[in-house]
Amino acid sequence: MSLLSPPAEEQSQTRTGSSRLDAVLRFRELGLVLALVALVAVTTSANSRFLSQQSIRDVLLATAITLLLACGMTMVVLTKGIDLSVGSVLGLSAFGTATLLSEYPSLPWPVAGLVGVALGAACGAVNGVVIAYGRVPALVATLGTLYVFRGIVYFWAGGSRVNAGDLPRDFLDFGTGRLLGVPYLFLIGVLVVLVVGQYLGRYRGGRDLYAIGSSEDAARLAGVAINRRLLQVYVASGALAGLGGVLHAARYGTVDASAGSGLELNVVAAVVVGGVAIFGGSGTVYGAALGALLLTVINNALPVLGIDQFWQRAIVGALIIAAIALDRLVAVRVGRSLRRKDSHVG
Amino acid sequence: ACGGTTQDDADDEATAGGDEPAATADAGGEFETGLSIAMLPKSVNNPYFEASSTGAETAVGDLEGEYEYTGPSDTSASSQVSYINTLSQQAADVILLSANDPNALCSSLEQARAAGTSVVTFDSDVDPSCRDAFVSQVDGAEVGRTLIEMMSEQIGGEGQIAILSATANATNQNAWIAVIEDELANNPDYANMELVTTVYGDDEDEKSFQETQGLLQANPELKGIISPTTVGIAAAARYLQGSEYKGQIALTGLGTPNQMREFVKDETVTEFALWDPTALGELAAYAGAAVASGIITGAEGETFTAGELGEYTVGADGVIVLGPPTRFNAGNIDDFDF
Amino acid sequence: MSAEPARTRLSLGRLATWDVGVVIVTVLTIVVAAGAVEHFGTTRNFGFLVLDLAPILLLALPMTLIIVTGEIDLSVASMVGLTSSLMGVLWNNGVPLETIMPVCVLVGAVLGAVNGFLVTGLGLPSLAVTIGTLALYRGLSFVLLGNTAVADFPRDHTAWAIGSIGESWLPNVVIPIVALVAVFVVVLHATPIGRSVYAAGANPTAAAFSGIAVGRLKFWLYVTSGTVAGLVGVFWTLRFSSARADNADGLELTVVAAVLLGGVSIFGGRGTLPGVVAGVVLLASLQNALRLADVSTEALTVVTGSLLIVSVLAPNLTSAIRSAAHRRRRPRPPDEPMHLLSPKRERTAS
Amino acid sequence: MGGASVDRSPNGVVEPVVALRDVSKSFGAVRALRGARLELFTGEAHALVGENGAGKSTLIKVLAGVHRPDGGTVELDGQAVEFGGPGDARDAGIAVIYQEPTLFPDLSVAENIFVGRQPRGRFGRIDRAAMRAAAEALFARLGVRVDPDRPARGMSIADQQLVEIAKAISTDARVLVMDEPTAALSGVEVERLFAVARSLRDGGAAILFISHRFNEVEALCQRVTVMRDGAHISTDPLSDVTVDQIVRRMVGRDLGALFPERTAEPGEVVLEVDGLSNEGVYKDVSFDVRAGEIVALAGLVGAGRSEVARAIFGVDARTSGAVRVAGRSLPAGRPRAAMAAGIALVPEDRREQGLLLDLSITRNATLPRTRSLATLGFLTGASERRSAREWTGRLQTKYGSLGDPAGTLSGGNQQKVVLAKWLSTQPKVLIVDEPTRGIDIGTKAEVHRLMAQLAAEGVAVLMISSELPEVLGMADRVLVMREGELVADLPRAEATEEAVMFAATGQQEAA
Ligand SMILES: Nc1ncnc2c1ncn2[C@@H]1O[C@H](COP(=O)(O)OP(=O)(O)OP(=O)(O)O)[C@@H](O)[C@H]1O
Ligand SMILES: Nc1ncnc2c1ncn2[C@@H]1O[C@H](COP(=O)(O)OP(=O)(O)OP(=O)(O)O)[C@@H](O)[C@H]1O
Ligand SMILES: [Mg+2]
Ligand SMILES: [Mg+2]
Repeated sequence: MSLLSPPAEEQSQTRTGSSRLDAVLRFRELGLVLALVALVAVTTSANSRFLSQQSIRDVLLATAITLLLACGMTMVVLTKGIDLSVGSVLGLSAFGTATLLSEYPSLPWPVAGLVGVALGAACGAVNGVVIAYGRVPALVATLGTLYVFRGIVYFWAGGSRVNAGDLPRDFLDFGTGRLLGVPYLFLIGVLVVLVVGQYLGRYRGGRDLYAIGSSEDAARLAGVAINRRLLQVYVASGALAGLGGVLHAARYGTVDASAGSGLELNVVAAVVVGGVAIFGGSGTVYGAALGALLLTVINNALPVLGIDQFWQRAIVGALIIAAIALDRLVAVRVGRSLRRKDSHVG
Repeated sequence: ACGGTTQDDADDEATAGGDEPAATADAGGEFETGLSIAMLPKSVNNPYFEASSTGAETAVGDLEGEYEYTGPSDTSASSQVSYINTLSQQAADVILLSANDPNALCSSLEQARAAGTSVVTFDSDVDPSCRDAFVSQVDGAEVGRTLIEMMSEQIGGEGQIAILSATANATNQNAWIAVIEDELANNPDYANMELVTTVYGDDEDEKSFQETQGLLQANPELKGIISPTTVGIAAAARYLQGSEYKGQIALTGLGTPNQMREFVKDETVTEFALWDPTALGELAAYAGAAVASGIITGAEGETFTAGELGEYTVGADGVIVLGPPTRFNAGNIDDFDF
Repeated sequence: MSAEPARTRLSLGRLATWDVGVVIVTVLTIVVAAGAVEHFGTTRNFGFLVLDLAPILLLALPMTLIIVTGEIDLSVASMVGLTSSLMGVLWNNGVPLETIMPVCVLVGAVLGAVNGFLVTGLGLPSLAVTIGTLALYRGLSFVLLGNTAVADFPRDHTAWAIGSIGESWLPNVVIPIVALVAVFVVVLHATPIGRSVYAAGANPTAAAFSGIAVGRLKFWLYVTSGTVAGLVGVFWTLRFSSARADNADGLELTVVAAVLLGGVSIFGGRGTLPGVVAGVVLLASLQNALRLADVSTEALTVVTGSLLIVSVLAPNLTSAIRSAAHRRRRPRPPDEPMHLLSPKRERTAS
Repeated sequence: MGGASVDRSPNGVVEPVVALRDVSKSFGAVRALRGARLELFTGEAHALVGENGAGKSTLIKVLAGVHRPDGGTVELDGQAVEFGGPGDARDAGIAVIYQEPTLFPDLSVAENIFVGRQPRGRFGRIDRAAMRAAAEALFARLGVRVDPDRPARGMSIADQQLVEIAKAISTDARVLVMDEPTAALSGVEVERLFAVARSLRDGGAAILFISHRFNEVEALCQRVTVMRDGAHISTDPLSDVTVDQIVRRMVGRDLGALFPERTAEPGEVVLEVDGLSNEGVYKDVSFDVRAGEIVALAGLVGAGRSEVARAIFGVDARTSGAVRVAGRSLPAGRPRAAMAAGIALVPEDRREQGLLLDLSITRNATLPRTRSLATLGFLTGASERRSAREWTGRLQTKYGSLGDPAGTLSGGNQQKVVLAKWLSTQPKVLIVDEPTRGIDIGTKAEVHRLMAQLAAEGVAVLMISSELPEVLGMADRVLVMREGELVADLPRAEATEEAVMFAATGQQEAA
């Protein structure tokens, strides 16, 4: 029944698809970088102070915390999940850390920081168990814990707040301090991005997340330990939100029960703008980081450009839509070109 | 007295009088005991209202009433409506309310009053027709004048200034800002000062922080910031403290001593002002009890005694003013704890 | 394995469980609360309750259909805000209310159509799109009205919004609510359109292969969602007699929570409207009762969140436990005589 | 009598590598397996046959650790084992190609093959170059060319199946299980697959092969196990049994002819396809189908047949050309218009395109007809259930209850539900794309009879099939497509195996 001659040796030529795909993916992040550069250029030409040291530092500081949460969110979204509780977790951890430090001023702040991270990880573990073992859809579970964790902070805080004056000096200094002009917080954010990026790109555990998000059934059949991975992912997201909370406390000094409210949608927005597919399986943490940076820069640039404050939200919204529309456009293009060359017997 | 946070409106006044349940002031009358008095703040997780609540609780204790502190966790008018309905359902005698919106609460307040609940607003008013009395922390004009005066002192009466406010709709904020604008336009002492912009931090720490940052970037010539909100001034101070602008930019406004102590000590902030929120709550509770006991009806000229705070007189539109704001600086800040 | 009656009964039971469960829990909650919480069982309180749940229930109707098709609309609250702002601006400009109200509903429909176009025309994921329009519409509503509030709406209109039918305690809004609920229930559960909605959610490709214009269907659902949001915007404005840019801020999550509590699957293809109505009523009456019982706001928040999780977790757990128990109780398979041709036999033989 | 397998054991070991003993498994009230048995020896290729829903896939899922059996044991090298999940089975050397491709659409082909087993370099980092090279080597071994870097999304079913095969052979498993791996493949790929399977078998692996195609079973296997209703019926060396015997054991009765006699005279032209083109996929396809005629559309996988069918039905766009039903032109891209004109399309991928797996059988079977089943525009459910019962009954579909999700049916019964769904619309033009893929022989004969009956009733039937015997057995006329072009229109008399192959490949048969 042999109908065709055996394939010619054309192995050498099979790489074309990869380079095109890579080019496109690189283009995705390049697009973000270009948008960033353009925005900064325009803003700077309108007001040269935008590129002053102080101003850059402000942007970096403002990005740092979103960066952490975006890393966690990227991992979660890659598995086709979502973590809407990050804002509440951040609030819980920020308040917990600040309270701890204000009540035990002699405690070294890194210890309190670890407690904050652990608190976040514990919240993440709750999400993870409910999602992985309780089979509750992530959106439902984390929407629930968004309320629960926030309720707990309210409960704990009552109407009280921790003021900067109650916190140890060195902790606050850490919040604004910098190394070679770069804020510590931003360095932490970048470090986390790099570590998570490596993990997602080059380690089996990270690739498993893509596999789960791409097709959970297939992942199960391929022997991926889905439940364990999901648990890990939500713990990681929680821990990063916890770390975010610690940094939040250090940076703002004043912490009340509403810290981080409504942050979740910003983080999701950053991740989406960064090209992470909301339905799992594709995207990189670098893109998400650029998305976070872009959104922060916009937030900082609009007032500088003298654009009415009321327009800011509208512009951010439009930008989110533009970003996903762009992704879609690229995906359609790639899809079309892949389809053309989809012939398997040489 | 001046209208404080609400615009004078003769018509409203007239209808208000007409709508009210038949009540006549009994100036010398005794406070009733056993009144159930509830305080409904803008939101419950705010230390400022916590302090007010402490004061109100003391007063209610003195009056041998029942006290409750309840409210939403977000600062929206619609959530407050649910709480007003609940309180009127529970047949509370007095609601002490700090309103998130001057109008949105009116219909439910009217229903509550129709059911026999007395409504006294404090801190942030509603339309005068929907409440019995308003306990203003200070005379609105007085606050505005104090703020601009402090700023002028700190920047030497010359240069650009900006305002960092709370939410865009906050009644009291907008009234004070109007006074500041008016002073700048008409008072020759401030002829060399210019208000460049007003931004809104929504009474959120982060937002206020970022808005401060934006202000300084957008306005390189800026000399000072007035933030007539406790959240805003603390966030702005915190930003200035960690930035190169520390000591370059004057910051004043309304803040609590506990929150600001650190910034005054390290000279980020020279002087700011506030009234005593505890006393405000206490006065509100007495005013509420006075209304419920028929001692006052909210008509101009009526008087009542608010425990140790002394005697107060109801002004036009049912406004009762606590007193002038206190200024806090390195010299006196350690004398206060709230 | 032909049709066994036992199996039929079982599957019917399985289908009915969720809705009936939510309804029962809701009724129980109301009965218990009426007995245990002072002031809860009064007609006046029920009036308040209905007013409180009206916007959530109305928004939940189209949201249910959208979620059943496997999409989501997070921009509903922002559409409410934007139509509310628009109402204020138009009123400020002297447009009569009789014109304003239909215009606002129409604009709501247009806003929904924009969502619909982005989702179906461009094929973008609805979660991301509507997070975008959530920000966009809210931003535009601030652009329209800024920090001002418009409050001088005519009294007869605002009074209608909170008023009651005749002498009864039933608020006027009950009429449009009942009408809309009835329409949505019939459409979803007893018409070809409803069947298409489920099909589109269960498998859009197969639905398209069955002649269902999935894109068009979803588009119109978004338009419906916008239209209802426009209606709610008008109602909200009149009820609070206050047009403000931040009206209904954050309501979208409450609506989604209520829909999910009602047993609608976030993945589409599953859920019923009676369940959703019960879910909304449950959430609202529980909050109302707890507030009356002087339970703090914090507890309300925690209860809402836990309820949401438990509502999905509980059925999962019970079925897991049931199957575990089943496995433990399973009878040992009878020892069948070894088949003549079995290779096992060969092994022993050799 | 089973001594044959002992002889074939290369090292004289008589213990089976894998044995499933008295395995039972229920899904709710459905008893998928009741005392099923199976033994695999090294160096043998073993066929597992049975009707749709006999429990074959379920049995291998137990073997693969996907399902935990309710009773019975799985033995590896004589030791009872309990797999916690598919990973355990894989680690034990069992590789499975599942009936339905299970790829990760977003991952590259290479990663799809190596998920969880990616070659690692320093610091445990994944060595992408090594992974790509290994994937290329695998495809070279299969003699196909697939770009290891492309994502799996958008691959044709055949390509997906090839990746599955590459995945399975990449583990160098001791046991290779293939659940209908050839259903989507054309002859040449099947040949290559068998070549690889034989070499694995000769290298000492045990092969379990599930198929409904007996010629393939005969080409590859030494022994055959027959299952019926979840139970073991028989195991024999293939040389000892005839196809007829096997079929009788499978269905529990004698089977009539696979292809029915047909004498219908074609009537008027019902379906006209005129110059249909879609950039880059197919071009200028023109043909017509008469009432009462069965026209087969043959060609190699990827020739563009399904695309043409989809464009006729209107689910896919077309760049130019016209489709007419009974002289009336159909608008492009409007399936509902096509349905109104009397076209029905039974799509090739039943899980993706044919069924709503989570919804009930009733909903699936009545979906295209909700409007006509409604009274005054309202549906109460009763009419839908009646219709569903009638049509699934006509097709002898096996199910627990009509309310069960369609996804719980066996592959063949799922296909019957799709057929029921479309036949219930009583179409004038019936387009069937691979109508008997994955269907057991008994049902296949039924489907064929049904198609013949429909044609006799005056329905114009367009049948796309990759199975040559089916094409030749059923069609009045055979159209052949090659690389997107219609290259031959052979009347029944001229349609021989050679002629169709020649047209499909554009060259004379090589060997
Ligand atoms: N996950 C499941 N849930 C419920 N029932 C199931 C499930 N999987 C299989 N079944 C049922 O078990 C029986 C055996 O199915 P199985 O898929 O093993 O058949 P099969 O022999 O592979 O058939 P085919 O040749 O059609 O693939 C069928 O009645 C099927 O409906
Ligand atoms: N879902 C799809 N995504 C991407 N490409 C596809 C898809 N379906 C088909 N193709 C490609 O379109 C072309 C025509 O495919 P089509 O399915 O029509 O072929 P066919 O002759 O019907 O083969 P088959 O027997 O596989 O159905 C081929 O190049 C095929 O690879
Ligand atoms: Mg099978
Ligand atoms: Mg095909």
